[in-house]
Amino acid sequence: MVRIEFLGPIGKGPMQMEAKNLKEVAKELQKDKELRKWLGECAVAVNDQLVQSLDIELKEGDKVTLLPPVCGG
Amino acid sequence: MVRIEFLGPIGKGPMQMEAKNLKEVAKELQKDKELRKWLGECAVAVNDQLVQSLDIELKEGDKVTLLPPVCGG
Amino acid sequence: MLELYPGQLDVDKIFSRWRKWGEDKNYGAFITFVGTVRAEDKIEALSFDVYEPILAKWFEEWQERAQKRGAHLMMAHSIGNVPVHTSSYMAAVFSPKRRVALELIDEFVEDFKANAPIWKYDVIAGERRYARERSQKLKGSGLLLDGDQ
Amino acid sequence: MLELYPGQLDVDKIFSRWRKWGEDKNYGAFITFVGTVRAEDKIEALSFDVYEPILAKWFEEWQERAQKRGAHLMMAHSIGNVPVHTSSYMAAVFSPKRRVALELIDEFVEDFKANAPIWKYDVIAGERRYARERSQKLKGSGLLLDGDQ
Repeated sequence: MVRIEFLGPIGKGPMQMEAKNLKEVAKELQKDKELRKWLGECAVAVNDQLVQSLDIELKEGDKVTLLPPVCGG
Repeated sequence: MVRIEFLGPIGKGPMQMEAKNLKEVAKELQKDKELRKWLGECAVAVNDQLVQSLDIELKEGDKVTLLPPVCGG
Repeated sequence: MLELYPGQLDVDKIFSRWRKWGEDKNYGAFITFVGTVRAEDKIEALSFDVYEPILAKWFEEWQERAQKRGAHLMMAHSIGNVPVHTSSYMAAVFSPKRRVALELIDEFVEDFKANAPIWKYDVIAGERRYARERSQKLKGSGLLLDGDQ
Repeated sequence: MLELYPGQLDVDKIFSRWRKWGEDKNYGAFITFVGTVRAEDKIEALSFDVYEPILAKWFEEWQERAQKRGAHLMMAHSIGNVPVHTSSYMAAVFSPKRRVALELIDEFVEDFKANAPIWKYDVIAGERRYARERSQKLKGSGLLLDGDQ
């Protein structure tokens, strides 16, 4: 199981899912219509490291985080 | 009479002299050997306005100021 | 050092503490940036969500970059509501000489705006609205929809 | 506003007063630069002469430039001796947005270094020595020796 967290304005509690890599996470999240509109503008972190590719293996207990557009200050 | 002021490290009290323009002031100050070494690196203000030319008429009571190299802060 | 506070920053207190920290370290230049909530479009406050784990990593990378140039960074940010005319963000650079300090404060504040994992909301009539149009996508955004081409 | 003080600056107090001045004016960015005397080459203090009439004009011209960009400047400087690890110079910019503030603080501090009519001395063993090698000639220097070609 991996844990998916949705930050800031997405306003959605964390999910658990079975996924061997980020591609599987993407496929699963795309099924959720509400979420789909966020996917196009969210960056992704695996275990708090931002990633630039879906080609990333996941293991039990990994955390995948979705980060919508930011504006600090 | 015009008044000549020497700022900062020149360490010289003000002078009064008769001068119709800055050229005459320059000629007079160049006679002072101690001062001569400062003249090459000093900027000049007439009535607290920095000037870029000796071609400036002076009138009674005008103030000519010599400003050596600066370093604030 | 990275500091997070609930609500508005006590700017004078943070400034004074940072300044004292640097006092005996022989830095010649100390620059601070203070960001204050402007009154516009009927907002009564801004509100912030902060994701600390990634913010802390981002800050540590900047701290290492600063140290290579002989400098040191400080930052403070608010979490939650920050009323109009009070401050939500402070950044500071200490460095031996002024050029490094002047360049770093600019680079650091700009990169903060583009990359710090913080979300901003306008608070209007007590309601929190995501400031989407002022927000910037992080690098790699869209990955989960488009894949990586 | 231009402020001159005998001896070292009370940095926290000046910062706090400036910040309060800007508090209700809807500036979004407030940047301060603090210059502190570094311990080097056995100096115990720096010492400063200031020629206020020309400094005030120089500052007023900068204030007008800042106002055209919607910004406001503050500056404080010491006269006389300022011990090592205490501060002799503060500058500040207020502006609605950060870009103008970040650019102005850089331009203002650099121009200050090149053009403010202030003379610096190292104080070593109680003696004041003109910091000639760190000083810069003002525009038009040498006029009285060379004339204007």
